[in-house]
Amino acid sequence: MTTVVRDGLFTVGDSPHLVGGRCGDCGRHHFPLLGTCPYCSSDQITRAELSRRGTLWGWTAVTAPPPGYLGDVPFGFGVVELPEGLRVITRLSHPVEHFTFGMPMHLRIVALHTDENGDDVLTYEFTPEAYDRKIVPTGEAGGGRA
Amino acid sequence: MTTVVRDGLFTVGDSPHLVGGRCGDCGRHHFPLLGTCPYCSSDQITRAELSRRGTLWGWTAVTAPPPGYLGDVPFGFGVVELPEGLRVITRLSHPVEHFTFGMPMHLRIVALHTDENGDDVLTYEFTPEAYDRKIVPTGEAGGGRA
Amino acid sequence: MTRVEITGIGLHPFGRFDGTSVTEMGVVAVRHALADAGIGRGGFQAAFCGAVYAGVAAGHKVLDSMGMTGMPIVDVEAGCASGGAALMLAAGAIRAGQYDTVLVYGVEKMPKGIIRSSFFEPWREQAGLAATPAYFALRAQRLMRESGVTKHHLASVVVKNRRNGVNNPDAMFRKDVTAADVLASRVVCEPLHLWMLCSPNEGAAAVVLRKGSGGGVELAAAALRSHLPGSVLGEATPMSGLATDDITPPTSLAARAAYEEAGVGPDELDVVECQDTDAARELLSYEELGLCNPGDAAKLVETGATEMTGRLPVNPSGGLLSKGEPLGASALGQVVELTRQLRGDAGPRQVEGARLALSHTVGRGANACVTIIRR
Amino acid sequence: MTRVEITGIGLHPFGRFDGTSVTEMGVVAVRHALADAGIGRGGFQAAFCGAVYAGVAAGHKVLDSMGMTGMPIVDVEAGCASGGAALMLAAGAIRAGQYDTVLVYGVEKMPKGIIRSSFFEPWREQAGLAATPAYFALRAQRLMRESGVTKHHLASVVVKNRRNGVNNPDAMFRKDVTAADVLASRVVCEPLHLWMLCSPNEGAAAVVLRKGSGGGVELAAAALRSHLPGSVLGEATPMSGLATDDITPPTSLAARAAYEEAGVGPDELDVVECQDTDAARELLSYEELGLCNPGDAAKLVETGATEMTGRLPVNPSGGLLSKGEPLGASALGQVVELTRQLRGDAGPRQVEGARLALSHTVGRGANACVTIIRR
Ligand SMILES: [Zn+2]
Ligand SMILES: [Zn+2]
Repeated sequence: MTTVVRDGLFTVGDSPHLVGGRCGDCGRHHFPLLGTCPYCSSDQITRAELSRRGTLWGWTAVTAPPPGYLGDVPFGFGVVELPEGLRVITRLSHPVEHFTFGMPMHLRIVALHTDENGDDVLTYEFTPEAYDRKIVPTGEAGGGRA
Repeated sequence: MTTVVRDGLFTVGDSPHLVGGRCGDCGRHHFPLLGTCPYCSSDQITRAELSRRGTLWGWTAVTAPPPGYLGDVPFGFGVVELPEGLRVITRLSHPVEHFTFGMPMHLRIVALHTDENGDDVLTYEFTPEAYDRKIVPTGEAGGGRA
Repeated sequence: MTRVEITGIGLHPFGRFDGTSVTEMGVVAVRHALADAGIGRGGFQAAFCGAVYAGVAAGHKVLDSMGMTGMPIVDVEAGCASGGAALMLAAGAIRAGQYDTVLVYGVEKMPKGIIRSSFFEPWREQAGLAATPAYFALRAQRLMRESGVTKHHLASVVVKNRRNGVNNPDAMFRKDVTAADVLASRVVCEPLHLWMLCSPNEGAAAVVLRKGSGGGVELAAAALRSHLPGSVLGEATPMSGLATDDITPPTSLAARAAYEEAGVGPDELDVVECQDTDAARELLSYEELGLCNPGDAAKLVETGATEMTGRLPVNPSGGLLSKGEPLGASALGQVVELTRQLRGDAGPRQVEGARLALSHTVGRGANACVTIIRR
Repeated sequence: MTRVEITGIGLHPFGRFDGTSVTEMGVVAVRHALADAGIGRGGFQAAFCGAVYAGVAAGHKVLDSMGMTGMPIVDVEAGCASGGAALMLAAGAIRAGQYDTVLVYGVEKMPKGIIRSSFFEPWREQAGLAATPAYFALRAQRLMRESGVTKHHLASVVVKNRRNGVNNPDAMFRKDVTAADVLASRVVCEPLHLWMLCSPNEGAAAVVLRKGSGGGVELAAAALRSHLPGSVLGEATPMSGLATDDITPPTSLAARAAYEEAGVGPDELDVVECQDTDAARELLSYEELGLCNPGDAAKLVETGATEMTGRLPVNPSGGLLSKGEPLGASALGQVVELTRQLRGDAGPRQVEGARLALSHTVGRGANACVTIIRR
């Protein structure tokens, strides 16, 4: 059995999507879906399934468990830019040493940890197009330029 | 073995006392002992063992455990006025139904509960002169005038 | 002096809203207040938010989720008087010429049950002395002794406020009760029964203040004061105090400052919203606010003066006894109610012809805030 | 406009003080500030206290334990800018004619380790997205990309601030470090190493403001601003933002307002204290405050301009990297340092002839505060 980290954040299945909103007044997108546009205050919001593909805008690796997090470390963390004109904070697949600015990325749904009922808790992450469906080795993170 | 709810609040033994402070500038007393006079801001404070005897100024009974309290309920709660010109918030012996305004009271040291080391945790309370060293029945509280 | 006007009011009902975040409640109140003022994004230059237990950046999250940030946003805490403190600061900033229009709001989502806060040191908790209702009970007992108040007077305050609350769709409790019902409810701390105590709960309220051009409802005074040293049963709940009854309580300090600022006296008031954390607190407020002489609270309530039909209705909204108390929002909730009263928009709980109104909150800190509005 | 002067300053050292309560630290700072201003009880008419994690009534407890209550006391929260917000409100109230003298103080006793706060929603915590240092790291990575900053530039900021901190007896860390030491410290989130991050800690700071008569140190500006909507890596840390780099950050908004209020420009400054939560944050502040052109932070640091021997020393106190960051107190700690600098009382870390100074904090909310003082 599986459960999701929060209802309504994303769709699951073969072709998962993040679920955001599109503002009927200013036309801009946001994520997660809100009742009010976070850029112009309009309440003319329609649900929008966001593009599965985007480009890498920034990345690092989290090496110690943040507050409230029960999964493994290290894990990738960064920002992916979507064609809707949106930058999204996201987990990234790890390792991150071959990441580059503007690298094509795509969405996948992954298990965070197992909850008290034995269910896998699912969340979203982005992974380089090249990595998908491959088993990748774990290793040290390296997001900056030394 | 015993321990105290806070060091320096009271002396123990046959003739226990609350430990307060006397201000060298305004001459007023306070409890517990502080480094600064809570009435005039002076730091000319000397430790003062307060009178064991006072009079009852107000009382009620606490019927549900307050936050962080591990002892039994109900218990008496009120204010005793000391000859030093001080009113002190205090636990009172229970029951409270025969309490009257101005009733003579005196200090005693009692056990609150047993801590994780098996030690009795001691605190102070006031009890009517007449009640001391007697076993008193428990019963319903009654502090107000109906 | 610059005239400060209330040009918008908004409320999220007070109650329990399990699926709703404190931010979402704030958005509802702010949205209504801005719409009422006829302004949107860019229509205000600063924002002050009263919040006590809502966590860091409580006020910011509300405006952030509305896409309305950019201006100064300050979260303000002064216990039960937080909203009043925010109002005072906003009015001061307008008078200083810093801003023309300021959004003031308050939000709260109180934990259920007795509030565990850092207010009491650990040893006081362990000794059972963090018993908030016991302090209220002792204060009630002393008032009964000094002002001839009986449990029946206390019950009658509850009956009055709950009856008023029936007509307030934003209140948490909207059922008439009888004095017998009140006295039959469980004793929490003698002399206070359960129904004599208000419920900490959830809600939000918002007010838009503007540099005035005349007309409309004026914020004539907003005064905040803390307690003077030495009172053992003051809202500061120290562990000891002086053996004297001559220490002026913070409510009286704030009331005097507010009457002076507004240039009015208590006998000119048409309607009052006051702090009824417990029934005795309302009666004590009558005396501390100068609505009656010291010692005459019981007499005032016996005359029926503070009923809806009396000469000075108190808590037409139903008070905290009907609405519950969302700390950061409650003071502004009173101002929203009184603005409705002065606009003649209070529907079935309208105090006819109300032109001068006073609101009052007091609590932890200790802090008391008194606000006077008029048209 | 009314001139507002800083007539008293006081500090409790920043660090870890296990046996000392947050209230006791506040008392030390307030006592020093009042003594410095030559006033006592009754010498100030209002008090504003910056506090983030110190719990309800944090400011009240300080004055309560000194027997100094009675006036309005307001606790103010605006994240890292809390003390700056308190200063802004106090100055506004003096300019509005509400008070002649106001006590402003900040207190904090941060929990050790990563701060668990209500800032993030539960699902974000569960998904590992409440990783505060990761946001700092991404911000650093983008600065490196856009401004030619390298890890060596980051290390040199740490070396500079730690060297300055050696001369500050109120700082938590007082040992010189080398760039090699910094780069050898553990990677927290690439590109940030442990020693490039400041430590949340404990402390208190206090400032007395007075309606000015000329002379002394003037508070020329205190501006608070929140973030504009849309920036994904702004201190508000939303879950998404717009794909644009054109959103003005809150620090720039506050800086522009402060320069305008004071009637000065960044090229006239003699000394700066700025937010160095992490080493990259200091470099970003150079650009956002206008100390250099956008993209030139690396160049500015290479010239040595911000060293003690340079043309514009930044963080002569050692910055947060040496002092640690007690949120409610840190902004006022900067103002205390800069007042010492302008008085010529900064001892071995004195910036010679300093007459115009700027302080800057930014953080959760998001909020940024910029203060300008001069003599
Ligand atoms: Zn929009
Ligand atoms: Zn004294």
